[in-house]
Amino acid sequence: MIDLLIRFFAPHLVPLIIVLVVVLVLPLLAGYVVLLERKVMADIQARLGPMRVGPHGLLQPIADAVKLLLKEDIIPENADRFLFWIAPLISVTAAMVAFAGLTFAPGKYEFFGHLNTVAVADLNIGILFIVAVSSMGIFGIVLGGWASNSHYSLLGALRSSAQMVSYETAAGMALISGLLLAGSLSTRAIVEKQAAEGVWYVFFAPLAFFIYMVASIAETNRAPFDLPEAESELVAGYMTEFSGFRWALYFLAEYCNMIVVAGIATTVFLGGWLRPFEGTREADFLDLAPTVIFLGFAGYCLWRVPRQFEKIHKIVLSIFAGLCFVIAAALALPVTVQPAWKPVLHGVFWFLAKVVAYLYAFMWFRFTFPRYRFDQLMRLGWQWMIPVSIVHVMMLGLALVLQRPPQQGGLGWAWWQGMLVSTGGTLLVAAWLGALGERRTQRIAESGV
Amino acid sequence: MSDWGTIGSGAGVETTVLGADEILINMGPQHPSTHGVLRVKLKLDGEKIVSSECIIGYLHRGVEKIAEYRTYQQFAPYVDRMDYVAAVSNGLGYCEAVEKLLGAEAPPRAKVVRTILTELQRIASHLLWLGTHALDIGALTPLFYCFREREEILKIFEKYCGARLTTHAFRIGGLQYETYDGFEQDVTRFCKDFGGKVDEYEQLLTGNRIWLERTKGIGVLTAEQAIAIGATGPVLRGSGVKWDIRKAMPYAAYAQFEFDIPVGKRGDTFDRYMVRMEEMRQSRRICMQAVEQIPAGPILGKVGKVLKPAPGEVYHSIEAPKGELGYYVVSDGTVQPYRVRIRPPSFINLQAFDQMARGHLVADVVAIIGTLDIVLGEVDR
Amino acid sequence: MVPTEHYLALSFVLFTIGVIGVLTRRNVIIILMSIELILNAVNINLVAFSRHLGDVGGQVFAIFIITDAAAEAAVGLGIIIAFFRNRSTILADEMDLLKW
Amino acid sequence: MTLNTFIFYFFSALAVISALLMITRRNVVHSAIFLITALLATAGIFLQLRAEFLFAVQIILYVGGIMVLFLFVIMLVNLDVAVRQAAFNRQAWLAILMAGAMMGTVALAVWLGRASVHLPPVKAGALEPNTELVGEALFQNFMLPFEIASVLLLVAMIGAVVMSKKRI
Repeated sequence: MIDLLIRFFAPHLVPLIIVLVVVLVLPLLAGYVVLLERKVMADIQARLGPMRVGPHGLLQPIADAVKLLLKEDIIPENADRFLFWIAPLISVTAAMVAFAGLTFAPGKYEFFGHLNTVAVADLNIGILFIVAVSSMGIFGIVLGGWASNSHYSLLGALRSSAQMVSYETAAGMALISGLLLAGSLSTRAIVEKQAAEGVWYVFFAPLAFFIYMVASIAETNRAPFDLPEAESELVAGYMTEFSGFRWALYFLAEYCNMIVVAGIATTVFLGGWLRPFEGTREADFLDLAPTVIFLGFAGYCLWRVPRQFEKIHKIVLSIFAGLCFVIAAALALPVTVQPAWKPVLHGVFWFLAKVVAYLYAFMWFRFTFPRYRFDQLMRLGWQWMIPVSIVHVMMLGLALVLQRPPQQGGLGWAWWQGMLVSTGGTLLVAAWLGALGERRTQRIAESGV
Repeated sequence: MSDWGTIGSGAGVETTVLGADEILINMGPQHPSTHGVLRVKLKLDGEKIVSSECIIGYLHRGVEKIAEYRTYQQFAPYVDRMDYVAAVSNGLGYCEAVEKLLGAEAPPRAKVVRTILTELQRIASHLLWLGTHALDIGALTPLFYCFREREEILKIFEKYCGARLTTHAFRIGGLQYETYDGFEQDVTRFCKDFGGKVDEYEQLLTGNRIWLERTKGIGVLTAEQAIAIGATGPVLRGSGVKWDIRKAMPYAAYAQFEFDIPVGKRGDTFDRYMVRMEEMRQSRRICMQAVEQIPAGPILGKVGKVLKPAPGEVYHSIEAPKGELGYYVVSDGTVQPYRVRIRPPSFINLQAFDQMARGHLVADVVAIIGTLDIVLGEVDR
Repeated sequence: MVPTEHYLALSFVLFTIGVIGVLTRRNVIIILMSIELILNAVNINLVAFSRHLGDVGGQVFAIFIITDAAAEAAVGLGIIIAFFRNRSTILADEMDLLKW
Repeated sequence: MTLNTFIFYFFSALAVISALLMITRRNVVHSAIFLITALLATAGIFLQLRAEFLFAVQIILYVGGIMVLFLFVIMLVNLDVAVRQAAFNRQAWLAILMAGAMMGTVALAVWLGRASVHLPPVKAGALEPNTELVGEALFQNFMLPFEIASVLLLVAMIGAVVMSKKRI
């Protein structure tokens, strides 16, 4: 019986393990992204941020998780129980399943007689799958707002889903520009193409990256576009009636969505697991960068240990320092001994580094920009973002044709000349659209609203 | 001149039956962004505001009635509780009004110190306005920067008169306490780096496209409307009327210092924002000049313990951070005033709310309440 | 390899459920949803035969059916909203006036 | 009984059950949810049939687009009264009978004529690089229908917008 089971599951064992890793690490990662966000917010606002739970607030995510588990879980009176229970689940599953398409490190590895990549599944419709599944997240929000049986949550839910639907188009178009360059949908192939090209696609199509960043901020309901829960009378939008663990699920879904969106941007534009200047040999000292960074962390933690007040903080901080040392050693090992493991460890490190950098930009926008009004937000989405991203796809097509070698009907231009043409053309159209919008608001202001 | 009659009447919600799909929603009195207990009844057509009505009175404490049963000195602390954000200027207005009634005069040293403290209070009030106004519109960071500077000012107040918010810093006839040694150094140190700080706030907000879109063209109040309603202070100056009591009828020691009056053009939220930011810089300028010219001499005029002004009345107004704060004091010869009528600038500026909010969306109500810079303690008294 | 007949049986069952849904329900939105179900059943058929014959035409045509379903749903819902605004009812058997 | 066939029977059972639940629920939102599960089940079956591109299009377009539209309209047309009213119209039983009869004749016809149909044997793995093949077909030999479909969508958009505007 057992060997039947093993034979039955053999080809799928490694993906199952990676799924386990992703599903367990994700809430932890999301928790620490929340801590990072609160610390960065505090730093920008000239204050300290959470310092009480654990040294420098390092145990804050665990404290939050426990609190949310123990909090009372109120279900509003005559709310729709079935929907109330399933809405957060839809949101979280959509966010987590979207991780299946992302590839974290290069190469295939042979386990249990089957070749597996360092990803949950090596889909050849990678990006399309991720976009499709994360568009399911809208149902979690719409049904959550509907089930909590309050007029304002419904209004908040309708608004945030309308926002997500309209910015998904702009994000999709921006991704198409990236995929035009790569010529394939599978995340592994895209990054391998960038490795072959030697240049990340963010330099090929910087405008597409910019549009995608703005659209992804709007799609995850964050920063200047986090209008639904910030409206004065919508209080917390669709999340108002949820409390305790249900609310934690929505919160987890939002942060997983952020990490997924950052993952897509890293894969398509920032060269996934590629180390900066992957090709050039002179830049090999960058291989040491991961170990140096983690050694820096560990050193800083050790330096802070004597300054902690409570004994427990000293212990926790030294554990963290030990952890950083272990990771630093793990990352240093391949550089010296060069086993087959090097690409995986370094690949995952660079992938996560870029994801964290992308999330840092998210947080930075959140604390420096005021909020858009809902109609401005929709007008920006429909009258500026979507047309500009479509024009960019066309311009990029033109640039790619120009870059073709002369015998295939192109002019044999270099990639940066193509980039200039596509970016310049799109900026022209964007400026023209902006001026049109400006004149329109002028006319409205004069004529009196 | 547009028809004056209609301007005032728009305030109430028409009693006509609600239109087919108009809905009436209630904002407040407990509301995160109504700066206190203000209730706004909004009649909406979908998202657009058809008309609005501000219901006030939740914080009414009957200050003016209490005044009739208190002596002139005893009533001074009540005045701080009205506009609790700018307590020092309330006190200045009341003390100067009673001094005018008595015919007494504060000594020059007291006048200059009063000017410095009032200007510092103006900066503190504008900082609190900027922090909460930006927070309502969504910018999280300015609040913490503003409160960091405001903390410095409150420390100076605490060192001088022991209290941070309701200071009761002045007495009728002059000052109660001599300035603590190191007062000049503290004020100069604050003024020195405050200029850079205001530029820091502007860097965060003024050039920001989203801030411009949320404030330009929102809550427009033309000059005629502002004058018709009797709006004063930054709300009036934002609409382009150059009227400031400190220049028009100088009191305390304002005549000795030069400073200019910022004026807006279109009278929208952005212009009032620029006017208040510029006012902070001008106040800093006044403080810098005043700190050097503090004359020596007594701090309390010859007013005597028991104040029994001759029967008569006086109206004296000063330029509080929110606008013209006036005191109409009537005395019947006894130790207690017969009547103390207070002209609250926030209450009168709030009348402009309905006109400003019409036609805008619900999200703009928050910005409009912010730009009027109302404090409910002063509105309800 | 699942034989193609099973897919036909499945789409046949779904098609029947869709038709019953259209005929029996009073709420127009449910009727529209049942039509979506019928179109979906047809899609299964198309894709099953496309795999069977190894010709990608079936899948392409399925995409055209999906776009058509989207267009039909958009217009159908537009009609429902317009109707609901005037008569404030969305029950099929209450729509019995040719001209109001 | 490989994993492949198990997936097929699981998804088809899911599709049939949720379709049945969809037409019998009183609450419109619940039936919308069950339609979504039915559509997802069919998407699973497309995946089992190696039609990945169609799987993604089905989820993005059908479930992510059309069903969101349905939920929006259901919430705008927020009729609590509908839940208490009778869900089935008067001629419900007659309709089921007629539908059953019609379906019976079709099934009979297929059953009787099954011998005459000569389906060529199934060519295994003929459509491997699915997305590329669909893309080529869509833009090469199905060029005209593709353009007509886009015109159709444009017309539908304009129609929907005009119809749901308050004041035209």
